Amino acid sequence: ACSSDSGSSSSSTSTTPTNTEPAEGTKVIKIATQSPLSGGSAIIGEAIKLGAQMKLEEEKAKFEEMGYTLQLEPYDDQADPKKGVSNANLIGADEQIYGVIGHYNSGVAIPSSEVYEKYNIAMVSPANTAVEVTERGLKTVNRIVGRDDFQGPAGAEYAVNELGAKKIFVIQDKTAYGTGLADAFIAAAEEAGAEVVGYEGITIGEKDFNGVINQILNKKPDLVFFGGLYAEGGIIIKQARDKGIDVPFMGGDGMDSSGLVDIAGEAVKNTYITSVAGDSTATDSGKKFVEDYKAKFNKDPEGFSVYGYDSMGVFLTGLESAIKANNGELPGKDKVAEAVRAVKDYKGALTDVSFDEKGDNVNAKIFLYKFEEASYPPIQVGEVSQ
Amino acid sequence: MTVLEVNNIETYYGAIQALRGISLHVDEGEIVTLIGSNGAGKSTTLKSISGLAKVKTGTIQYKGKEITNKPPHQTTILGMAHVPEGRRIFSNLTVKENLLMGAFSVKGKDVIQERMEQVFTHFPKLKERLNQKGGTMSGGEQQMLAIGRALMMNPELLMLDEPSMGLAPIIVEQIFEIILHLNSSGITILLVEQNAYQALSIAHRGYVIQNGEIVLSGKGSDLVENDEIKEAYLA
Amino acid sequence: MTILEVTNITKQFGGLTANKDITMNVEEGKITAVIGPNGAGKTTFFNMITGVYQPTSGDIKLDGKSLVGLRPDEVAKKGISRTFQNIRLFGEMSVIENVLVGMHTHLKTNLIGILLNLPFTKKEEASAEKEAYRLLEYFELDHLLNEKANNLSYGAQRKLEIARALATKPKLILLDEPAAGMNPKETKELTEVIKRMGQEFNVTVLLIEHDMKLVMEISEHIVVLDHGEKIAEGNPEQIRTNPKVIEAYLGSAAVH
Amino acid sequence: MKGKLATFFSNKQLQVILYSLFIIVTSAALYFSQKSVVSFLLLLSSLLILHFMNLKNVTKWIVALGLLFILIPFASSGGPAFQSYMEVATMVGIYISMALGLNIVVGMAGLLDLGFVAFFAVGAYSYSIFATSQASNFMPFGNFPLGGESFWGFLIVGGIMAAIAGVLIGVPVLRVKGDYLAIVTLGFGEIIRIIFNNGDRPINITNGAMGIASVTPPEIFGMTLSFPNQFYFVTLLILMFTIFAVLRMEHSKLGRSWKAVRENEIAAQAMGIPLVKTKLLAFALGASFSGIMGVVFAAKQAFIDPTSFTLMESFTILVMVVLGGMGSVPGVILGAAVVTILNLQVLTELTNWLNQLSLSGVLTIPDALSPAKMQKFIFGALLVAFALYRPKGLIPAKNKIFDVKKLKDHRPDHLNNDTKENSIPIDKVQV
Amino acid sequence: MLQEILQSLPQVLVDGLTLGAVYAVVALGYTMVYGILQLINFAHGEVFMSGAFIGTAFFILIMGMGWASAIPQFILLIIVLILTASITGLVGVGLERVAYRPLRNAPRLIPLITAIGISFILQDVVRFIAELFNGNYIVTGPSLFSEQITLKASAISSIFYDARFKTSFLIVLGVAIILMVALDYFVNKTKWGTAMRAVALDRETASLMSINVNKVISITFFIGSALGGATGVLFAVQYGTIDPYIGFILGLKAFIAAVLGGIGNIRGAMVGGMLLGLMEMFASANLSLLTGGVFGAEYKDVFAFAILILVLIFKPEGLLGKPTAEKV
Ligand SMILES: Nc1ncnc2c1ncn2[C@@H]1O[C@H](COP(=O)(O)OP(=O)(O)OP(=O)(O)O)[C@@H](O)[C@H]1O
Ligand SMILES: Nc1ncnc2c1ncn2[C@@H]1O[C@H](COP(=O)(O)OP(=O)(O)OP(=O)(O)O)[C@@H](O)[C@H]1O
Ligand SMILES: CC(C)C[C@H](N)C(=O)O
Ligand SMILES: [Mg+2]
Ligand SMILES: [Mg+2]
Repeated sequence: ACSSDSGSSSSSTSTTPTNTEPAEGTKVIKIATQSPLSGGSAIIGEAIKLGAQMKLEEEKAKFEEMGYTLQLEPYDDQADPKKGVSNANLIGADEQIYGVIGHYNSGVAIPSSEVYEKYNIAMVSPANTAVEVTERGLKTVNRIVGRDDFQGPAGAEYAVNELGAKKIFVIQDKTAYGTGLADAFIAAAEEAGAEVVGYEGITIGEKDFNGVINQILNKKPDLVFFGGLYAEGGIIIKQARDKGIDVPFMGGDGMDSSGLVDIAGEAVKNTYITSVAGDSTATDSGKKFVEDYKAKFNKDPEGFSVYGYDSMGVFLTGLESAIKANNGELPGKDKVAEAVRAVKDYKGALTDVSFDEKGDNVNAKIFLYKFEEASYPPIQVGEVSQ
Repeated sequence: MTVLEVNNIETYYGAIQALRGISLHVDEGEIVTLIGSNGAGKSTTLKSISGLAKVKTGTIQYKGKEITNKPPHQTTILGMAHVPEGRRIFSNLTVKENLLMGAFSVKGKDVIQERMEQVFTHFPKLKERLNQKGGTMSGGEQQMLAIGRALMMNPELLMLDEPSMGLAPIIVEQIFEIILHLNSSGITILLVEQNAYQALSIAHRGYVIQNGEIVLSGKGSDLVENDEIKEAYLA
Repeated sequence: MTILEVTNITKQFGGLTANKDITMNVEEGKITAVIGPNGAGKTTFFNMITGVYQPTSGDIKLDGKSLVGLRPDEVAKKGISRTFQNIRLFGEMSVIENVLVGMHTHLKTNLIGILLNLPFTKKEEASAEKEAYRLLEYFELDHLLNEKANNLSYGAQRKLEIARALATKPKLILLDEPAAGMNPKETKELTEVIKRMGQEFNVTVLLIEHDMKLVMEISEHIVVLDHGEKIAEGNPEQIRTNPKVIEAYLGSAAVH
Repeated sequence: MKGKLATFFSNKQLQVILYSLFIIVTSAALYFSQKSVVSFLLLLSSLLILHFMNLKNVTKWIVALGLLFILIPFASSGGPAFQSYMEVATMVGIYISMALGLNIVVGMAGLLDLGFVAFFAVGAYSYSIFATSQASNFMPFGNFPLGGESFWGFLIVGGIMAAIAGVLIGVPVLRVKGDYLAIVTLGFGEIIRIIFNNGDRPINITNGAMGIASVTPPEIFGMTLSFPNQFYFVTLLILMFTIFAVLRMEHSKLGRSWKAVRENEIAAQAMGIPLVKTKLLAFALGASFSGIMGVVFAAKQAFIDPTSFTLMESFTILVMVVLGGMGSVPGVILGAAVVTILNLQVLTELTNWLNQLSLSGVLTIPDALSPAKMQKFIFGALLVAFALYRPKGLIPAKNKIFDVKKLKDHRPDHLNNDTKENSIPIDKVQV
Repeated sequence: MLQEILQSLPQVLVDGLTLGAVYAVVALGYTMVYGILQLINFAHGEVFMSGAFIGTAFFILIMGMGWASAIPQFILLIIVLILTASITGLVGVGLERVAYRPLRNAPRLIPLITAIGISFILQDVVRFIAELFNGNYIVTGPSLFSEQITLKASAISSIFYDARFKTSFLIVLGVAIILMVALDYFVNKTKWGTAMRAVALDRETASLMSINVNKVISITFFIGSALGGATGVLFAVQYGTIDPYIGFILGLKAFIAAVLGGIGNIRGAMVGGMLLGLMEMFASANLSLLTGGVFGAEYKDVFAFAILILVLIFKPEGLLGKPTAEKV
């Protein structure tokens, strides 16, 4: 059943091999997403996919006019590097895939992008903040979000200067993301004059963090920073509040999810997060995005939905300019990747994008939010540009 | 009256055929013995009757009732008890719990108590050891417990598979006495034995199994004298 | 000449004394039997000789060298082999493989030889296979060589266990109830094998058995245990008529 | 009818002709199509068919090697999917080798090990640490990263490191038996992973959860290996060595000792087999296969972090062994191939295909049931189906069949005419 | 340092006992099935997880009905516990039918494969259902029994700080202890319990005692899975947030607890569970202190595993397990 054209079965109109001119109809261009669609972080993986899907469908008509059919090919990387790499090889092998929107986890993005690089497939990351992602100098790798060495200090400065934190307790989830962010935060916080009174790791997937929370009780810090995801972050906040810890909590983009409020409930009050994702409703285009998203998928967008959307937008902009530069013909993948890297001043629903020579977005901002109520999204209290 | 009637049964273990058409019957009040060399199919015959082994062809009737291929918990409830080869007592249960398991299908505390007392009349030793773990008892005691456990079902037919195996001569003697005693108290007995001489000498009738087939049958006293049997089994 | 010398061994399991202060000798080339009621401590006695259990006190010497403290595999290498009361074959392995395992102590090849399939390894393996086959022939198990040990009938399994034990080329072989579950005819044949085996394989036999016919016929020396203690010792005639033994063990079987 | 068919197919010449035809058709299909997972799988399955064919062993090996080294890479190179086939094939090779290693421990020696992936991790980290600048954090001398040529040496180093880890774990563990052993090995596996995950403090050895990136790719004769088809050949060579070694061991003194220990420890000991030494050897050898492949894996991925070495991974390898048939070398090979291909290729393609159907509106499926996230579900269902369908494994283990003729024929002449020989008498006794 | 450890000790004990009680009851399910079939039911963690979801669904459903708000919380809990336990019990029985019974004579490890398969299936089925109804598979139930209680440990001695906990802690602990005691009584003192032990020891012989072995095994699975499901409910009440992946880690920990206590032994499961919970809590609260910050809370599992391994090396049959020394 799953025959040779498993991926392109809907292209029953264009059964001819792609490298020759299609006799009639249009030529298929596929864009893959890679994100965890199953397992613990599937909510956001799915949000990225849906955001990307939405943008692709919006742009479909335009490309149709140019003679191309856009198609989304979602891959489930299961937050597993092996799976990500093997998917990447499948993606690389597909002549029709010109770009990848993904990943969610830096630990998966790093090895997978080694493969994209070999096939000259442009990757635009909506979420990966680890420094290493772009620091390796790969020409195909881009991201529209800020880096941990930008996000961490932004949070630290706010914590020390605005919230007046002197003693900070740091927890992280012992993943690549959590470690990277926490370390960046600590370095900046210590520089700014705060003392780190405790630094502990937790195990992802568990639900009882009272052991570490008891340490917080003993250390009596005036701020707790958590480097990790909302699933654990929410529980830590809730359990800490239950124990009477009422100092502010702070976290990074991993906590930027409606799930945080679902989990922590009222306890989420007095929590600050830094995020690479801005408030979608801050701009008109963002508001429109939120409405359209709700209408289309019948659920609220996550913080990263709009980044999936904008990443796809950036890629398609690059693709379009590559095609135009090639007189309406589809150029090679390397040319598309070059064009994506060359994108300047792209106006997304939420963020502007211009890539520097490493593929980092020079317009990436870090936003600071505070949960004053138990509702999502939180209130923006600050914004830091590079 | 015929208590047990086995008609031409064939039993397989996977591809291995263990029984090749066994027919036998046991009448009320009899001691019938099954003898034969290793691997002849004696245990398999008993297992087929109680339902531990699946019969491929042939039929088995117990007191006129068809019981072919009924699972053991259904055959034993009809009043037949099977004391398996190697005693197989529940090693981690106490003597008392072992006996209670024998009475699993029996309703009524008094009935159970009464039966237990009866068992103690045959095996007074068990009464002294009520709370000892079955597994820590000596071989002979275990054999007594295994028989006692079967008696808790108050069986009409008692099937014993090599009750003398691995026991000291003095105990073997006791076991055979007990069998006779049980028989005289009205229990019909189907006895599988390697100890052919002793088995035949207490049995009313006997069957000789070879390679899954009955090759000889007759009165116990005749079989002991039979030259073929002497040659093949008694030496 | 004494091959095995047991002096004052005692074995306790918690509060229970399974063997108490037993002293005995096994003479080279003779067949010695250990008898006694169920639970008297016979198997425990074997287990101490073969290193499965360590004696609580006392000493065991093979050819004058103490075995105490050695692991079972070390004891096996010193030349003692055994069978088990409840058969312990390598059930999923074939009959001939069972015997081949018995020969392992005499195979000298090593990992390198095996990986490179060196000529030496090949030759050694081939000759071991032939020797194993001859042992199977001796016990009339040759037609079953590729059969799984588990699929053998009880009697055949008993014989295979003895064949496997002999494959280690022991000086002393310990048989724990070899005739259990055999009918009188089979027992008689087994008796013959044990007798001949002693001479032809040049091995001393020490056995446990409840079948008095067998014991009385082949033993040159009998030791009787009861409640862990040695209550008698002597030749078959002395044992048969010993009132203590009759009372504790033989019962009226003594008459036969 | 069935009988006729059977005789028809048992005709040897016919078999060979049909088989060749099969190979030609599938490889042509693979070569000329853009991308055809089906023909790729069919071509791979020719190896399985070969296993069941009625040919001499030597012939089978020659055909198999031809297929693996020449035909399969060549036939898949026809289309753009070449590298993805090679990637899958490489992963299959890596997993087969690991599964064969675990098969020694679990299948042959009967020691249930739930922490096996730890050895894979040890191999992978051995190379990664030295093939990046990571090593300079704690090595006072030397110039890191080491060059790509060091990869070859590290294959051995990785194997030895893993073997050492195997022994270190084995020594305390061997007192424990059965399922208790399973839990203890699981514990050790987790301990090793947690240590790697936190090995960035106090001294940064493993770079902790951040993982080690930009691992130097292997180099040979000045050529850098980085594409899956290159790793395919590296993996294949190692795999051939592994299979060869495992087969040698299986029917030797060593393999028999393991099986004897598995079947009955007490009897094995009574036959003079030292338990501890035998078990440790199983641990060490099994681990070393895994460690070697760990090195290959690290080099292929160019990035490793502890998430590749989780407990689930150990379970997966165990599933390969059990599903294939514990103790059965061909079974384990098949089990590892089936599970890996399912996971990395078939399920992905299948769910992609279903997803395209639903995106293009052919199927309407609520978002919660989107096929894209069904991989684990389908995998689970397949596992259950396989186990129920073949409860003894896909290819159950078989004992070596000894040829009576060989055992008899070459007997020295003087023994044939009933002369008594001194070591073992050959005449029968009536028993 | 010692002072700091002592100060937080009451709180650590309370938290450890909570987690330990959850481990212990889940461990009971493993131990029962293992005891009778020598089978590690790796899908048990998923049964627990399903119980958490079913229970939460009931809570949401019942509390959504206006009139139900009049029911006292405690009664509500009992109703939900019984409903959920019955459903997961049946799930367990079905699981045994489909995935284990056909494999009873297969090699010992084969059921491991079906168990893993069933785990994946259950995880995804629950996830799909939760997503379908909730839009999100991470579910937070209504908050129950959340009044704070302070344990005045400082009144005992000024060394200690006070410990705080929610009423739900008492409920979890109380229900867990009741379940354990009831089960212990059932298995050791009743006819069916004895039959269960008999089946565990020797299935064939048990059937010769007129015991319907399949029925006994079904009952075992029912009870084990009902316990698992009930613990799921307790877990949801205590921790509030659940997702389809809670079963794996928790199930594994519970299994480890069962082994620590001596697998197959009911009291062992209780002791093992409590001990593991306490050890983990102690380690994550104090490891940093004890090692001067070199090893932190992230090593708590290493600590727990190290103790487990030590215990097993010195007592290979677990804390309360009886040595099954094979008679040679
Ligand atoms: N579980 C089994 N699997 C396969 N074959 C078996 C099984 N049990 C018995 N057999 C075979 O069936 C045949 C008959 O065995 P059975 O146990 O009935 O013999 P028996 O007469 O009781 O012998 P013994 O005196 O040794 O107990 C033998 O060939 C035996 O090998
Ligand atoms: N490992 C052990 N732990 C505790 N008690 C044991 C152990 N092994 C044997 N025993 C006890 O030691 C005593 C002697 O047992 P042993 O097996 O040596 O008897 P035996 O003479 O071989 O009896 P049989 O003739 O029935 O085989 C028995 O009471 C037995 O229960
Ligand atoms: C936690 C997530 C938002 C992803 C994270 N930024 C990463 O790079 O892994
Ligand atoms: Mg029998
Ligand atoms: Mg004995």
